[in-house]
Amino acid sequence: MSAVITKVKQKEIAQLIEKGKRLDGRGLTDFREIKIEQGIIERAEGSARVRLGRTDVLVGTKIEFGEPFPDTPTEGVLTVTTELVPLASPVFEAGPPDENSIELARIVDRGIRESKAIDTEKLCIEPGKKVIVVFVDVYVLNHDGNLIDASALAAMGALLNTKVPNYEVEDGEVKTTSGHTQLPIRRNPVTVTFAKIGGKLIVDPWLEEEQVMDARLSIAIDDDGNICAIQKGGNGYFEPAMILEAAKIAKDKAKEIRKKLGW
Amino acid sequence: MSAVITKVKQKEIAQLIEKGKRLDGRGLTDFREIKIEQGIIERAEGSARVRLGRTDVLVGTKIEFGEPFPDTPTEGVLTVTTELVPLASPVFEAGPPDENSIELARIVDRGIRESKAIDTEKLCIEPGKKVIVVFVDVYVLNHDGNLIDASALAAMGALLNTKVPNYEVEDGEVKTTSGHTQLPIRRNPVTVTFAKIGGKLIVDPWLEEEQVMDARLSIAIDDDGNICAIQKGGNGYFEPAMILEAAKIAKDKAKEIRKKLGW
Amino acid sequence: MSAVITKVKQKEIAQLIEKGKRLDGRGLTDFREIKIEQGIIERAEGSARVRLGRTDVLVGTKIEFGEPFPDTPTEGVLTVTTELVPLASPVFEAGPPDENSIELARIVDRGIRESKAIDTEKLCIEPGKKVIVVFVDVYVLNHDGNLIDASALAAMGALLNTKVPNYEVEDGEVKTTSGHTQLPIRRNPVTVTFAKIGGKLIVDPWLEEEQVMDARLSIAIDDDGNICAIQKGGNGYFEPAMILEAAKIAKDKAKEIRKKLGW
Amino acid sequence: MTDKPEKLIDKKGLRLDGRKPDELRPIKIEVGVISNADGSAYIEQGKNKVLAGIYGPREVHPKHLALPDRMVLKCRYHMAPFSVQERKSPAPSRREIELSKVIRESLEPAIFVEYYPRTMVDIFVEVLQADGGTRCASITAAALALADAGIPMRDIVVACAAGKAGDTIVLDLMDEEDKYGTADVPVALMPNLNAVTLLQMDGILSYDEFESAVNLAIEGCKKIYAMQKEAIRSKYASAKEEGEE
Amino acid sequence: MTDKPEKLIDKKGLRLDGRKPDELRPIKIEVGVISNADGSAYIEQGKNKVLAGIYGPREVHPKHLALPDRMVLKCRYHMAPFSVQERKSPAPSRREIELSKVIRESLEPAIFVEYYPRTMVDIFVEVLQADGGTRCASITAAALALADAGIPMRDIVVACAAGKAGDTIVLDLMDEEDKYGTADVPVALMPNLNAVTLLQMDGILSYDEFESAVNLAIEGCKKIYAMQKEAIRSKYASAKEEGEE
Amino acid sequence: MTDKPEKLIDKKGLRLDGRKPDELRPIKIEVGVISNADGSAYIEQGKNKVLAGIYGPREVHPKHLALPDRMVLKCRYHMAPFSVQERKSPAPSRREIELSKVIRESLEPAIFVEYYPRTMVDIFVEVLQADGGTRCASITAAALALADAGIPMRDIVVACAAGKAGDTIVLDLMDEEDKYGTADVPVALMPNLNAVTLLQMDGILSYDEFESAVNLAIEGCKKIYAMQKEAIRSKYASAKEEGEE
Repeated sequence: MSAVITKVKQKEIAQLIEKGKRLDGRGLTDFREIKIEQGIIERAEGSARVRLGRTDVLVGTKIEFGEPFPDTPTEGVLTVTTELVPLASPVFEAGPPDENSIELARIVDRGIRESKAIDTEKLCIEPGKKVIVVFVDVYVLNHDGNLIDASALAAMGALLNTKVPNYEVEDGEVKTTSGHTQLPIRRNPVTVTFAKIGGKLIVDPWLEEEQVMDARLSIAIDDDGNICAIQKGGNGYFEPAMILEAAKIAKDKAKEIRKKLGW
Repeated sequence: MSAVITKVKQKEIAQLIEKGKRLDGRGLTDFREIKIEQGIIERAEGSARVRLGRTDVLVGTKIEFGEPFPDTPTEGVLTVTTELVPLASPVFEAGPPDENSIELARIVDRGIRESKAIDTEKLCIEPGKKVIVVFVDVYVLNHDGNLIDASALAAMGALLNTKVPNYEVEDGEVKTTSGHTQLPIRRNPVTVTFAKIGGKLIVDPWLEEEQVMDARLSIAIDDDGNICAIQKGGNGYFEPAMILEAAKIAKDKAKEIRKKLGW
Repeated sequence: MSAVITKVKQKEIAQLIEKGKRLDGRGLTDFREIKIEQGIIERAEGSARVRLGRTDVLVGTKIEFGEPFPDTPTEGVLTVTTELVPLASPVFEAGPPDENSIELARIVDRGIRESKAIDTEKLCIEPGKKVIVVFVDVYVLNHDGNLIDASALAAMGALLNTKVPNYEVEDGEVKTTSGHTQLPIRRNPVTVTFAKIGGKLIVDPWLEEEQVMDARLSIAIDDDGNICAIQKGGNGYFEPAMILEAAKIAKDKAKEIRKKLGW
Repeated sequence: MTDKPEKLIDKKGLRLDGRKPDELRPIKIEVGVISNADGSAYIEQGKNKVLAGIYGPREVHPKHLALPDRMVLKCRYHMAPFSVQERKSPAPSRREIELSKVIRESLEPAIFVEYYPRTMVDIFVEVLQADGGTRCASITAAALALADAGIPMRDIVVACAAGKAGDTIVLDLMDEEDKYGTADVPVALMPNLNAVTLLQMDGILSYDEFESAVNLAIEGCKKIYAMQKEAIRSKYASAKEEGEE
Repeated sequence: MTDKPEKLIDKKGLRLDGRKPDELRPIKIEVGVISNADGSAYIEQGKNKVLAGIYGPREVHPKHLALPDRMVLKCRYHMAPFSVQERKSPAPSRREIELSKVIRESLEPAIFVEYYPRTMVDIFVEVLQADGGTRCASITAAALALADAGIPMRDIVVACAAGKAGDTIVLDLMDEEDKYGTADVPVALMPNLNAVTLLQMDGILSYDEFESAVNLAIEGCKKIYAMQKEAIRSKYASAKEEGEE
Repeated sequence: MTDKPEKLIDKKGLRLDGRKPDELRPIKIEVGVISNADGSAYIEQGKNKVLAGIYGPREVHPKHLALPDRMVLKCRYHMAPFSVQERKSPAPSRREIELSKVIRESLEPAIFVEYYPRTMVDIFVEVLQADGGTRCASITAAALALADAGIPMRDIVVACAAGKAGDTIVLDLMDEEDKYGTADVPVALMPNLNAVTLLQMDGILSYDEFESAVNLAIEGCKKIYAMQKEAIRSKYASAKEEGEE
């Protein structure tokens, strides 16, 4: 995109925001409409598709048996990957994950991990040897801005309907048996992302807003309203007061979303 | 190659074929001269070099002990790789295998696998734990067209003289002992490749014919004259009647080759 | 760098050398000042930093427990890697090691291995199953010529202060216990690198000399004055007599360095 | 993992999922489902769920691959890690690389590639769930996505497999028939031109069985072709309605 | 591996290494340490040993990435294999790729990128030894290296973490506090502009705790900022002395 | 795997394969064996079977690597997976990368690289079977392939190793002598110019032993050089005959 057009658009968007308005008619702290469908991929142990406006993210979970990390021998393993497949946007390219894809995966991972959303102690089969491994694969189908919040929601949505197959241990090897139990989920963190445009904070930026924003701030909030993960992004900065303001708004928005979803 | 030259050449080759002739004097369904040498790489467990005109392919096999695939716990493992080394053609490049190399490997693999050429059940050492792994490495030394048929022949030629070292199992580990047995081969599939040029089918296209062909069709035929694998390639199409015609010719040509080689 | 400038510089440097002089004032067989600091990375099992003039190389060693190579079941494993990180020179690029980096690692490795510097038999825990693995990671911090000699010295410097943690074997698994012993070192090889410029040999070429040299010769000498590894590099050649002359000088220089360092 | 079933065809001649030998699985097709793409389509065929998207005609990247007399066609067939029983690594497998090639070569004969020289068209296929026959479902969806993108074509390519389960020639093999059946013959067709653009075969068939399988697959293609046409019509209709509102 | 300590804060309110909650680890800074680089700096903070070097402004490579109105800023954060307890593979990990990005984005707000259009500046950070808080030490060193290279900047960026160990909000977490503490909040600051250019958080904090941690981290940044200024001054001074000799 | 032999030299002073210390293995050389290549040669030396091919002078790819005053020389030494006892992965190993470099640097001194500026010559070496001394066999074959391609050269490079097996200095080490011997000294030579273009050493040798080994290797090179000349002559002769027919 030409840098000149971006500056014109940036000015236009910033002027609107100055008046408390946005191009798509939302208020500054409004999310786009959130739609969530769960359990739609039968082959996956859990799945959820979240649409945040036109942003469209599918998450599938898979369960495997594997080894724990040496420093947490009694805990199951969580692995989050994201794929920004070229189907989803003209700016995504096939190939190994780039820094944006890796950052997205690590933000989603951090929200789940730091809030202790999964009761990983219950995923231990044999301390130091065998544990349950939970793969959370984030698959972006259409990118129209704020992949972070959509992906974090879809990941939790998928974990909430993830089934762990029953198993038995025989000669040190784990074999699945019939039936399953629900993956033990303790917390439902919700991530709220802000963009700073023209000195103002807005919530849930869509693609055009992301293209002109100065900086980005994502805050994950747990069920008790505590902050459990933060990531600043982008080439701009935040004044300390604005950070504290964002933290307060995030708490409210997370509560609102959790209520809406019945989490 | 310039697209203009290709079109001129395409026309010339097609006009000849229209008259039932080919640039190198062959009839439409004639193979080039086939030469096969077996057992020429002493370090390999099996080997064969096939020359199809100036096309030159060397295949070596190696035997290892390894784990079976989870869904076939009582069967040995077959692994086919091809290397289109840059020595063999100005259009081959060093590096990881490209789509042409991978397709070639998978066609050769399919002919062997689907015809059940190897008695893989006899390659099981301990069900679910230890089996014999057969590596078939296809090494193209000079590319003058129809790598598929040359590679498939060389692969079977190498398998036919592959020796499996004797072994004993001790404490769950397999150790080779002195002596060896022959790799158990049940079937000798032969692959016949067609090119469609100017609406006509020809057999065993050489390089210039491949450069101008509309589409390619490879058909593997087993010892009983059954079809055991097919692959269409190229950016053109076949009328259904032409496919059936090719299947009939393939049956005859495979019989002819099998006879010539004493398979 | 422009080829023209190089030729002018080459002539200038060669004319000086013809008179027995060098741009930085050294005699033809003088090393630059050698500074060595050992044990400076506490997290590493051993470490040393060598400065050869402005060339600056840091080596850290790590100890792991692993499997021996099949053909040396009773010996520990030595693994040398080099990283030419882009911090160290405008001509180094991030990414997998290139041919220069790999050659450097293999020359350092060869000097240690062929002189039998490490008593690898003492690193065997259980023959064929468990041995001590010594990682020698060569990290170039500033490249001002003759990385080979600086890296070889730093590697030996790091090995000489490498500590092997005490361990016990339980159920086939090796666990570290408190305390440690010194890595068993038997020999202190020293590598001496020559450049051929204008038909003359010089010792320890710095960057500008390397840029204009015809060819390079590196000779590792053990404690008894025997030759234990050689590598010729560069696009030029050596007359046989010059090779023998270099071997004699290398013996003297290695003795000198070993004395200076108290090895 | 699903265990090997005792029989693929029961006494009544019906298949594991109750289908007759020449019966297709339930199919659902939608066109225009990815707002960012220039064209897109979604297909469910049995439990297969496949999304196809088109970007282009656009600038060739990298530039030196541009062709003076035609467009460059690229295709990437890719499976989501959660689309299959055992989690699939996101890195492209050898199978995915081969299928990307044969899918591209099954679509290219339909495209007037000479209409847009020096451009590139990207076909992206994402298998969200796999249930046997993903390559055919991918071709069917990708051809619709190309139509949705307005790429000029001779015909809409459509694909369907036939094969042999037990002793019976069957249409549109599901996962278990694919795994435990005797042969699988995926076919892609331009129905109006009677032109086969994809043909593969795994397994063992006599000449006569092969002939039957090809003919059955072609019949299947023609049935799905009607659904493709309907999907395009219904997208147009709804677009028109929206326009009239 | 270090075992989990019983308590991170003792009865006297002191930390494992004897520090008070709002006390920094010992810090040593040197500027101009790599002769090949256009700018460089070295920092020791506790047992962290970090080297940062700058190359540029130089030609953009590959050329097509050049921007007409600004410089391209690149950053590579990399750990030596021997910098941590378990040997680290030299290939860049996902963590290193993320940190390269956030470090770059913490420095970019300070740089007048528009002064050198069509050029590239490379920031190379090498962690020689890691002890908790390497990203902050990296930012502090890289900002000095940028200054040493003469890259025009609005301010010197400085970074420091605060967090929660046991029930206490503490400054500049060391390895054990990072691993076994309740939360870690790394912050980068342009002190003269009161602008936060890096903010991350791991762990769980109430709003009030978060506010305290951010404020404490900012205090820490300001103390280190003074040391940065001193390090530049002393390099200038010694350069001047050398010049006068 | 071959077990370690008890002695490398027997009481009569003969080697495992019956050779005298200064005796070469049987050598067979053919020139012009790959029809696609611009030049090619095949060598068997003991059980070594090595194929070398030349492409060029041709356009430099990628273009920006072209040099205004000389040709670019590239070399790829590669082993077939089945060339050694344990199957070798097709990906280039560190050893192969090093050998590609030293082989290139052993051939480059012979080539008038300034005759073809802005071009590239590719040397491809494929080891079909390895038996100790593949780098020397590769150089010998590649030099012939260069000659066959008509690349202008000062001399034909030839290579041979000497070394120490037991207490004896021996010529042209085979696999077991390479593995279990005391030292290996591969040497490449331009015989007419008395110029050593490759020199490596593994093992331990006194200065005097080293001198003997180098001299013996040079003698070996000269013998093989005669065979190279003969191979070229016989190719020319047969080409001439064909022309006369």
